[in-house]
Amino acid sequence: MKARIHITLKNGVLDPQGKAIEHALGGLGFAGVDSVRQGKFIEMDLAETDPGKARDAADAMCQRLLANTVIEDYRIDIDE
Amino acid sequence: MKARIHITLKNGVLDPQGKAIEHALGGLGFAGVDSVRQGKFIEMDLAETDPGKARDAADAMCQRLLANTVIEDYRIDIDE
Amino acid sequence: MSAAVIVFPGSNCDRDIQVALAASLGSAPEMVWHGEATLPDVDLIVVPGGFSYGDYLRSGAMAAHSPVMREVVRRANDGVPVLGICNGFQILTETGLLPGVLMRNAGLRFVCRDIHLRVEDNATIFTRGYNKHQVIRIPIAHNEGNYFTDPETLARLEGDGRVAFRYCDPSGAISDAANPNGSLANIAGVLNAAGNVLGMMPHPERLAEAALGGTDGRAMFDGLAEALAKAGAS
Amino acid sequence: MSKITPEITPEIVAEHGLTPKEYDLVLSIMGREPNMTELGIFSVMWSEHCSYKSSKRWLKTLPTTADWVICGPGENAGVIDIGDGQAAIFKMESHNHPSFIEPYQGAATGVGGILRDVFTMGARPIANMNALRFGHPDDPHTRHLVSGVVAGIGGYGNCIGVPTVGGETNFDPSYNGNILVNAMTVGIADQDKIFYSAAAGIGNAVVYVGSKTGRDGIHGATMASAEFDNDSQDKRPTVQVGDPFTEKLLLEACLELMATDMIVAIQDMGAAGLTSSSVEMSSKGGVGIELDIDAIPVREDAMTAYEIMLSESQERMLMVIRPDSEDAARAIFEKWELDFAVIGRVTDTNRLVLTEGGSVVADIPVPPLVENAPEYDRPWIPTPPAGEPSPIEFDMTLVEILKKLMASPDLASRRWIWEQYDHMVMGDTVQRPGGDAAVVRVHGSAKGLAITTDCTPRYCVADPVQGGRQAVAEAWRNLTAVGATPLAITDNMNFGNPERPLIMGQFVGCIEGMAEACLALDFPVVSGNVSLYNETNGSGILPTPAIGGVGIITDAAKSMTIGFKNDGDTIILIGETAGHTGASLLRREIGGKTDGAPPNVDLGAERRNGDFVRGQITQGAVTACHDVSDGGLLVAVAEMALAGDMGAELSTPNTVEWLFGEDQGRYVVTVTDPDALVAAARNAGVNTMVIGKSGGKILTVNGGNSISVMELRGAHESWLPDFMAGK
Ligand SMILES: Nc1ncnc2c1ncn2[C@@H]1O[C@H](COP(=O)(O)OP(=O)(O)O)[C@@H](O)[C@H]1O
Ligand SMILES: [Mg+2]
Repeated sequence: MKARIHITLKNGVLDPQGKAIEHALGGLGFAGVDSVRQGKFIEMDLAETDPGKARDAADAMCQRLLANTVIEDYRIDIDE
Repeated sequence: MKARIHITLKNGVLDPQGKAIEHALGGLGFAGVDSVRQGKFIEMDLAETDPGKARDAADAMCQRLLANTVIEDYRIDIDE
Repeated sequence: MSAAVIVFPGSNCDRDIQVALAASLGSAPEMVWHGEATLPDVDLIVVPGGFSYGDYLRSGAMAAHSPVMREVVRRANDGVPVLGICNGFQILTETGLLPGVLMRNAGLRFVCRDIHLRVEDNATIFTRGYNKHQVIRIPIAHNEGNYFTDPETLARLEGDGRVAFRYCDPSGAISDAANPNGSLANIAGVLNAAGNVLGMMPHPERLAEAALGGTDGRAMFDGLAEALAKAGAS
Repeated sequence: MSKITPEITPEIVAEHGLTPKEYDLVLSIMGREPNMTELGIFSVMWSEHCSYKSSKRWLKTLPTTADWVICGPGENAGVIDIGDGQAAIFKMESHNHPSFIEPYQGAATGVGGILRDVFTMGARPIANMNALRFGHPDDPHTRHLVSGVVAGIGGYGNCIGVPTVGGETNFDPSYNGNILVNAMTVGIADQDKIFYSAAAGIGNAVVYVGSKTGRDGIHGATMASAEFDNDSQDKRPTVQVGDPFTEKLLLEACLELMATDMIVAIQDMGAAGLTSSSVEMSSKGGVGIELDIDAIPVREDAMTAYEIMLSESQERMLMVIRPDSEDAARAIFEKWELDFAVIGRVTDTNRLVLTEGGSVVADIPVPPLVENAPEYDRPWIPTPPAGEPSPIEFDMTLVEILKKLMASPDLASRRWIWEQYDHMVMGDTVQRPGGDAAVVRVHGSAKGLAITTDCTPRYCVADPVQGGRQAVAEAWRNLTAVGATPLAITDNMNFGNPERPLIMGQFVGCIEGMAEACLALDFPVVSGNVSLYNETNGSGILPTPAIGGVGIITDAAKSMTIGFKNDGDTIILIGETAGHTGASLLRREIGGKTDGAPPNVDLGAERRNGDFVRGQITQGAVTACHDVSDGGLLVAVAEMALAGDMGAELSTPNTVEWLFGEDQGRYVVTVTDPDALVAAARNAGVNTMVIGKSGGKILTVNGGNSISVMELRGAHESWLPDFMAGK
């Protein structure tokens, strides 16, 4: 099955890339753009066939490697 | 309204980061992990209130700035 | 007196720090491959700069899980001095030995240039070669050196005097203009609570020889050598 | 592309960039109709990029030998003797078209490619350089291209940990649709540990190492040989993505293996990947190679032999290893976590044979594939001589002119660029970017290599012969100015469509001028690269023969720098000044025109003046030195003032021509004992003129005109960052 993981900066953590994008969009003439935040999106195939176990595995991966929980939140979607 | 944009590498384009993550997960003892791909996830608030127009604006942003369409695909979700 | 330099796939300042340490310690440190599960019995461990695992995913994240890092953490907790430079600092934060994270530079570009640092505390084994509030010139070379931590941690770091270096202007003034990467409170280096682990973004090993344009980095290694010699003798 | 399509139509032949005549040659070599895979192999091997079919004839006229040349053009990179049993190995290569399409990845993979050319020969890379040409700053694409290219070069070089120590950057509208990204790498090896690409030993294993093969950049080599049109931005050919981390592993693994005696031959997979590497190894060795397509590590499903042979996936190498060394070699690559696969054998057939599923899917005789490659003597016409330069009009003071020039795109500080490059990693950078040449110490010794890249395209277009001469002479001068002895060059010949006689004439002229200068200055060409068809919609780039020069200095710590050092040092101009303003920056930036012939390069004077200056530096008689080039004398002095953060008081003939003319073969030095230097110069037949003294914080020209170093710095430093910030 497929795991789709979104890793985003926690609220309150400054996002220099998001800021830069917002600024650049303004420069390109896009008006009314606000609160741009950039995160990561990781997809993977898991051999696991049980959705619950797949989620647990993905969660462990996020905790141990994929996210830095000091500054990042993550969300996992399991797709059968 | 909110725009959520996923930017992913086109099929067939080398993803060194995905490859390295896959390798590292293997090293951490996570078995059965395959085809890891890393992309970007961008969220923003748009002042626009018409969903169609919001999507068009986001699409233009992707074309002009956010995505590198030579190697990346993107997907836009508009959230009211 | 002996030292070990940890080498990860993608480390690239390992030889530089080896040369600089050898000049001050009198003998070349041992290079230890990241896959080793054990460490030689050394007086100092250095986690060098570079791009371990290409800095892919997040700088330092993958290296922090290398087998040898478990041992580095154990030794650090036993009081062995550990110095992390640049990518080494990033790795030490990822292992949890040091608080905070190094985020993307506020300018979103890699920056390689000499900057000035104010030595905030010279009562550590790493900084005893300097005077308190001495201004030193040392290069930086990084893309992710933007130090960040939550307000409570910052307050604790400040309260306990664990900020080792701050970016400053040539006169020692701490200002936004002198901050090359957006670091919180201009922090360039922090210590652990026990004071035996230092992480810093600037590269003292790059200006430790007159032929390379400066020697302000040398004092750190000379000071370390002295401290370790004393510790060994006692 | 499907599996082997039996039918080769004229359209398919044309799509592969082969003319009907060239295809007839294929038929006669094969003695039958080729299949798709074979056609693909001919197509890339006979592309301009791989076969040098338009340029070969002229490249042969370049001087390539000297006592210190160990290996000239023909291998992956040139090799020169730098004493103590060591060699410097270097080359420059273009990644122009890919960088225009995808600036970050194009430039990054350009760096990766040139690094491999150097370490495949056994050298540890110690320095990178980059010669960049962008379109007009006002062109809407320019900012994006500068930003991506610079980030890409830094992204790759910084990660792999080789310092990027210098380069050059020009802006000109002729590059609007065709930017130039030329990357150079210099490495060091022991002379008895240099590796070549000639396969040998019938039965020896052919080994593939590095990254897996994907469908990247298929047809990259033919793309690099075709003109752009407006569609190309939409065609979006498969772009290669660089993986510097893997390259770092590949570098370390290769060097570790090279320390043993297991390698017979090694060749990186660059343009045209597995095809050109296997053909080259077999052709050089006079042997055949048989490859098993099924054994090649691939990253994608269902790749055909055609795709695998033409893929330009990065970070791969092909080797022939000694019998019985397979296990030990494999262990090294496994330690570095890289693919290692025995994919074939060396044979005695002189044929490249590919098998898949047990049957032969391609079988080509290598000698005719290589030796009978088309070679053209393209018609050419010389560039008509430029007339007398017209008068330039302006209403500005000398200092206003200086300030404007210092802030002009071609002269403004490149700090914004080089600060994105790690120029110090490896701990041996003695002179960082910003001087005349970078100086990098040979690790563990006192000696250093001086490295520079140079070319003045506006001279080359006005007079290709003079421009070719000047590019070589300026490289030689820059090395001299840091006190180094120039040894050899690599070149990157960037031109428009060679099928146009005027363009071909530019190429021929530049080569002629380069050859003269190389000969006169004992500065042979040891490697290089040609990039043609740099045209969009029929308008070509300025002829740009970028020169990468390497020199040696016995004590790197004593290399000379450009900054003023002491209050009261005497400033002396060395060389003759006539006030030549044809094709000068003054003319372009202040006069708004580009007419006139470029300055003459008197190679005798060049040599005499340079040898004199180097001698004085070596004797310790000089406190600062800078050559005079773009912008002329006053610009040179201003650059010395900025570098030293010290002003000067000048007293010279007070004409614009004198102060901003670009006469060649000149240097500005500062000394504490002017009489000694002037006397020594007289003995050497070298012209000198005392023009002032350094000191203070203000630059004053002939009494009246003055500007503070701070104000100059503001003008000089702000242009590029402001431009990049969209200001
Ligand atoms: N302009 C040139 N001047 C001198 N030698 C050249 C020039 N262009 C190419 N060469 C030489 O021709 C050989 C083939 O070059 P190239 O195909 O670019 O090498 P690679 O296959 O390593 O990419 C090299 O040895 C190179 O040094
Ligand atoms: Mg090559």
